[in-house]
Amino acid sequence: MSIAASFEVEYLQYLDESGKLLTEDAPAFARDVRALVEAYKLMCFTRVFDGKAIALQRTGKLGTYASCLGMEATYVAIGSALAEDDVFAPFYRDYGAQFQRGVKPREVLLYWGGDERGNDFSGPAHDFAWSVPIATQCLHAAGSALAFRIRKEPRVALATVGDGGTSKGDFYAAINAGGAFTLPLVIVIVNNQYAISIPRAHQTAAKTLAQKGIAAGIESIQVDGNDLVAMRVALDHAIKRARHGHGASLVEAVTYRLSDHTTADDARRYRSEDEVKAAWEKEPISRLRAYLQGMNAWTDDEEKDWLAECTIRVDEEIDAYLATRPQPLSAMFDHTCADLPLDLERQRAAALAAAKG
Amino acid sequence: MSIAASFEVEYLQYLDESGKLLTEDAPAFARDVRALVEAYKLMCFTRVFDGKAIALQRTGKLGTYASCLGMEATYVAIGSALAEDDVFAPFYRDYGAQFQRGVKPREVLLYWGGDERGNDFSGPAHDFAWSVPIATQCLHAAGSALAFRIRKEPRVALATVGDGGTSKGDFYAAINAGGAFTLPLVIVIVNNQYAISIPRAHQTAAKTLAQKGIAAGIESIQVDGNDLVAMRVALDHAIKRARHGHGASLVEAVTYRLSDHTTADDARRYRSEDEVKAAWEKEPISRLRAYLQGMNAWTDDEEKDWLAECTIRVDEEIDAYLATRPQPLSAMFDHTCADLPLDLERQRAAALAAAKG
Amino acid sequence: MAQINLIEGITMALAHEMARDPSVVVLGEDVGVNGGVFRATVGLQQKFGAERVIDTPLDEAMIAGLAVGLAVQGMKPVAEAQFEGFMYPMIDQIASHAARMRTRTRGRLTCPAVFRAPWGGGIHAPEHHSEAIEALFTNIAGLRVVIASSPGRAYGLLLAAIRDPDPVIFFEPKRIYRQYKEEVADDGEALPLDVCFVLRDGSDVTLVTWGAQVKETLEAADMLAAEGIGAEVIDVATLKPLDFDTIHESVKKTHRCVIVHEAPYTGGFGGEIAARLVEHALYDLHAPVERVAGYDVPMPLYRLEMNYLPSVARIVAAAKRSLQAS
Amino acid sequence: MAQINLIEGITMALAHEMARDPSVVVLGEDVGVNGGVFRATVGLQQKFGAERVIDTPLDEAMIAGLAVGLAVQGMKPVAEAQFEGFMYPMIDQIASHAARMRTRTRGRLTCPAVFRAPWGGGIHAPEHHSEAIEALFTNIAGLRVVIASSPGRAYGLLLAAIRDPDPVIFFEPKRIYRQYKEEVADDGEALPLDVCFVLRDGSDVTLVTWGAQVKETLEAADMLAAEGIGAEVIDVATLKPLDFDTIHESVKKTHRCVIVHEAPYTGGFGGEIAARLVEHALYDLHAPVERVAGYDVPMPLYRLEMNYLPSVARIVAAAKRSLQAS
Ligand SMILES: Cc1ncc(C[n+]2csc(CCOP(=O)(O)OP(=O)(O)O)c2C)c(N)n1
Ligand SMILES: Cc1ncc(C[n+]2csc(CCOP(=O)(O)OP(=O)(O)O)c2C)c(N)n1
Ligand SMILES: [Mg+2]
Ligand SMILES: [Mg+2]
Repeated sequence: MSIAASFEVEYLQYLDESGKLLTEDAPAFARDVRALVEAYKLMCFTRVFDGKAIALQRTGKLGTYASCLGMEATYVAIGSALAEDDVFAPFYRDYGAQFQRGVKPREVLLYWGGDERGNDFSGPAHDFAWSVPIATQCLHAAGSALAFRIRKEPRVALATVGDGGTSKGDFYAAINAGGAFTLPLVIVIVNNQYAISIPRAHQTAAKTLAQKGIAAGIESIQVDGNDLVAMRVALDHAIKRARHGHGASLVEAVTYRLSDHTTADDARRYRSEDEVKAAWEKEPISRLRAYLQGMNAWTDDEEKDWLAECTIRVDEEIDAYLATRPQPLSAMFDHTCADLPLDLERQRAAALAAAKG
Repeated sequence: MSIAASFEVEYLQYLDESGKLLTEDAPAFARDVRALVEAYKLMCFTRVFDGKAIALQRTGKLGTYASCLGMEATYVAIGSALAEDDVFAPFYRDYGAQFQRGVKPREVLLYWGGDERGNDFSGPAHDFAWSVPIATQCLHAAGSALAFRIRKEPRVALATVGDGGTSKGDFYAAINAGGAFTLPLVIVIVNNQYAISIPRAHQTAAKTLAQKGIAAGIESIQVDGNDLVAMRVALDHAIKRARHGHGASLVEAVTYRLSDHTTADDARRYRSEDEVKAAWEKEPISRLRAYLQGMNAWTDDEEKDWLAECTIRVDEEIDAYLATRPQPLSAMFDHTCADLPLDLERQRAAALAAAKG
Repeated sequence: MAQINLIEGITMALAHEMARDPSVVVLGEDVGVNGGVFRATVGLQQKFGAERVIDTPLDEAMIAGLAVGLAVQGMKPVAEAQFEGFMYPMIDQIASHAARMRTRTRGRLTCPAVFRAPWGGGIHAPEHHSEAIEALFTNIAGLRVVIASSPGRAYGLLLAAIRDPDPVIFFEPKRIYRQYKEEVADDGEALPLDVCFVLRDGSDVTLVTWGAQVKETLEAADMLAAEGIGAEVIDVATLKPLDFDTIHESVKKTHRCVIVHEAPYTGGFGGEIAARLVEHALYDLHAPVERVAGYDVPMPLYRLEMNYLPSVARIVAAAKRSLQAS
Repeated sequence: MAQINLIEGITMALAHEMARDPSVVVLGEDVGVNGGVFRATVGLQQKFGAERVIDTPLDEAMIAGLAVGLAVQGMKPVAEAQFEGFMYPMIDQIASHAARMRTRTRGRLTCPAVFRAPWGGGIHAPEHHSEAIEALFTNIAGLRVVIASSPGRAYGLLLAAIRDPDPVIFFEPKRIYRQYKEEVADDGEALPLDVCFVLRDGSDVTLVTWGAQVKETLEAADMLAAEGIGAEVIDVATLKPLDFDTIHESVKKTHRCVIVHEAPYTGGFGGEIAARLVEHALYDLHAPVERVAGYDVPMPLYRLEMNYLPSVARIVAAAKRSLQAS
């Protein structure tokens, strides 16, 4: 009996729950006040947006909506760590990252409002649209990374996937391809502890989700996903490695879904109020606020002003969303393929005629 | 930074390439001469069968055939470690295991000879048939194990899968289910270094295939698959754990495919003669023979007699195969479902009429 | 006798069969503690325990493969895909194994599994939650493909599907899950899996449909009746094996046929029915067969979905075209 | 001009397009060093390097998903499934993403990928190596579904498929990979992806087919000709979008139609063509349409496969039935 291989999965956290630095030798980023304030503001903005989107759904002005409550640090870290040229392949609650990349809130609303034009968004034109079939987007990121490798472009592809998504073959295939092809790929597991009603512990017997990267032979780390500093440090490292040809990595962001799964869900059916209350103690925004305030980098007045401004901005976006003119019926046909075949031309004409009555 | 989890993958080997024990404190099984001779004889039988099956294919009397040359120890260990009541879900070159379980060589030939009756074999009636879609059988074993758990039966399901098969989502899903449901499941990776032309190193960046079990949180071990003793010890342990409710495990058997992938393949296109020559040095049969002879448990005369007997027995099986009467055309219809629906009755009648001309 | 809606028919059938037959197990994502995202399995885990109502990790290929393993080893798994749009990863296990286990082994092994999924559009759901993909299964030999369209048929057909000794694909039109209630006795009476149901008699035109379109088709028949046109309405229910004889009998009488389905037109199962007509009923037809179907475009997001789905108006217009022909 | 067989037409098209367009890449299992299990990609890796002719790990869902990612980011991937029977795990990525990338994003992102696979039975292959599963793709909106049946059409259609700005499913009838050689110029001339090819003129009956059955159908036409019956033979080639007009023109002339395919009868794409006839050509038909197809059973292992596949005799008999009708 000998040892064929051994592995360690590291856990990264810099800020404790009360916003104090856990270590003396914090990374430079922990002192980058400007960047931190920027990130903090976007986290707040995301939360304001999220609350208003849920309210819109409740009043019948939006379809089913997937909240990102509690996951703001993870997503804003992703958005701020990526370069514009990089490719982002989100799943469906990645608004923080997407806002940073230029996607407009009104576009998010359009998508959940049942209008494809939300996917024709203002973010980088090469970014992927929202992906509903769980984990499939991981392979799109891997394929994008393969394209960059082939074309020798110094670009990185990053996909997010949920804790539930790590059970799917596509996730595994993507990290395995990332390792096998040494791809400029980063997969971030947004471990918010639930896949609808299924708790993290039921998805897998793996102690950490990060250790799944061992199966693919790629660098893997577990991070406090509610700690913006730790998330950025981990992502910066992973993205840099990827960009410099050192291959793929896996980042598990440990966070918590404070909301229902979507507006169609009622989380009280499957988890206790105590658990949710405990999770609120660890949420990312108050933690970062405390840290910034500890550094005198953020005041209560700034907080008040910024939240007010967020409300105004989000309301503007909502107004723009609500004022968007509906797509014509023909839109259903016109983007099926580059040139409509005869069959579709005929169907299009019939549909238009039928709509006229 | 702290350590969230750490892992070791052990490597198990008892017999070196020349058939010497590598350790003083060998397991009891290494002294079980009767069992070892039994296993040795079956390994030889399997090899004789294999050679003759290839010859049959070359003379047009058999369809494409997948050889097991070089993997005899792995398969015979599996066959001898399982109880009859356990369920075996093979892929397509697991003859050694299957012979042990009662499958007749003529049935193997029937299957590769294009006749479904080969799958209606004499092995345990609950064993799965050969599975061609790579890795899909892993889930059948997991589902079987789930059935045993539900019914509280002390049975184990074991599936084999190739090194190539470990890249497939079904493999990953099966080990993950094994961990998540604490199933009486053993998955054996028959790592013969190639998936057709793709070498092991191209399948994955993982250093060992055994470490893929870490992703599922299950016990995993790498074993010299050409060492019958090590294979049996590892399997006995895994099967016992499974049977006693301690859950799933993964066993990587490191071996080598000394043959072409199948009779439709020409391995010289993608690997060197030197490599194959080196692999012959590690092959399992001469190693075990040397070990047995070192213990005075097997003589040259016994060797000669047994090989002669194998030839006779395999020839009988081949004769039986060649003498098997063809299935009637109606067989194509009759097993589609329990009761033929009207549509199929009509098609069956038409087909029979058409065949009459 | 209870007044129940379609999804309650599903729940009632599952509960009935689980009580009757200990080998029946339910598995899928969120089917246990949560009772299913549509509440189809609500209460089952409390009643039958977590060993028989199994919340699985998130992987449909896994769910299907586990179901095959369970079924081959003597269980009767009812595997749920949360939406039909997530069944694609199940197809490999279904086509490569479930559908051929019996014939592959000449009857030694069998696969009595049910693969059920909510089906179709019209509920303002997000992307991928509204597909109608029955035609991906009807060309796979060895499967039954069934789709319910009323509370009573949901109950009776699902019972039959679970009892069937071979694999069954079972679709549930989610748009009409809660459309209306009707009296359904929990009497364990299964419905046959090889007949079409004639829902309404008529002698002028035959309207053939399945799933959620039964609603629009019956409404169209009402409108036609108001104009003195007698439309016979057939719910195919079991697409495969197809009970063509019932359809043929009707067309012998009406000489006209309109086929309605929400899956895309080209390659949809409507083509199969129309084909059978031109093979076996050519001389009975007094007018071209009409198909009212989804268009050959991916199901649009919900703002446009009602423009995609066959409407009452389109069905009525097709029926009238059919009556005007020749 | 080279004398080449069908699979050499595939190789020639791949080599041509890779030389012309640096964004074209080939990926799949054993496509590189080994040159493909059927030798379709032989020599390509030597010519274009391992970065463009990519041996992948063994997972078809992965291959399809990588192809989507590549295509969306500006490459033109030609992804191979080693056999059509291993395409099932690709369907999710194809249906959920490739087919709808353009419409989902209103044209912002596109997916110009080709998914190619050897197709069909008749080569004495093991289980799962002989399926004909085109009908699983023809009801998925947003796809083109193409199948070659001669060396020249293999070359021209594959060129067109690679150049098409949207995803194309490309099947290759492996049974006739090496059936015969013909002169094909490596001139980079693509064939259109929206027409049927009339392979033989005739005025008595129209025989419609695709893929490997073109062989038997042409042989059947020969036999019919010997009896004085003029059979027009149409190779559909592109199943979707369907060039029904060419078929219709022929039936206007012959008034009779036999459709031949090896996929199972029920739910096969033959149904779509028959359906179009009864919708649009009812009054042109003087006889019931006939379908000569595989049976509704899983493709048998090879001892029985020739009993499963449509034979010349079955085609001739169907044509004669058609001529005797009315
Ligand atoms: C393939 C597939 N199966 C099922 C679903 C339905 N579904 C939507 S979200 C979800 C849970 C996802 O959980 P997780 O991956 O943890 O992400 P989270 O929503 O928690 O962020 C499920 C099952 C889906 N979208 N795709
Ligand atoms: C899903 C699937 N894809 C492709 C194939 C074709 N194929 C047959 S064997 C094989 C390689 C398998 O390699 P491995 O898993 O290492 O098993 P081995 O044959 O080496 O024992 C491939 C690609 C298949 N049978 N199934
Ligand atoms: Mg989650
Ligand atoms: Mg191998």
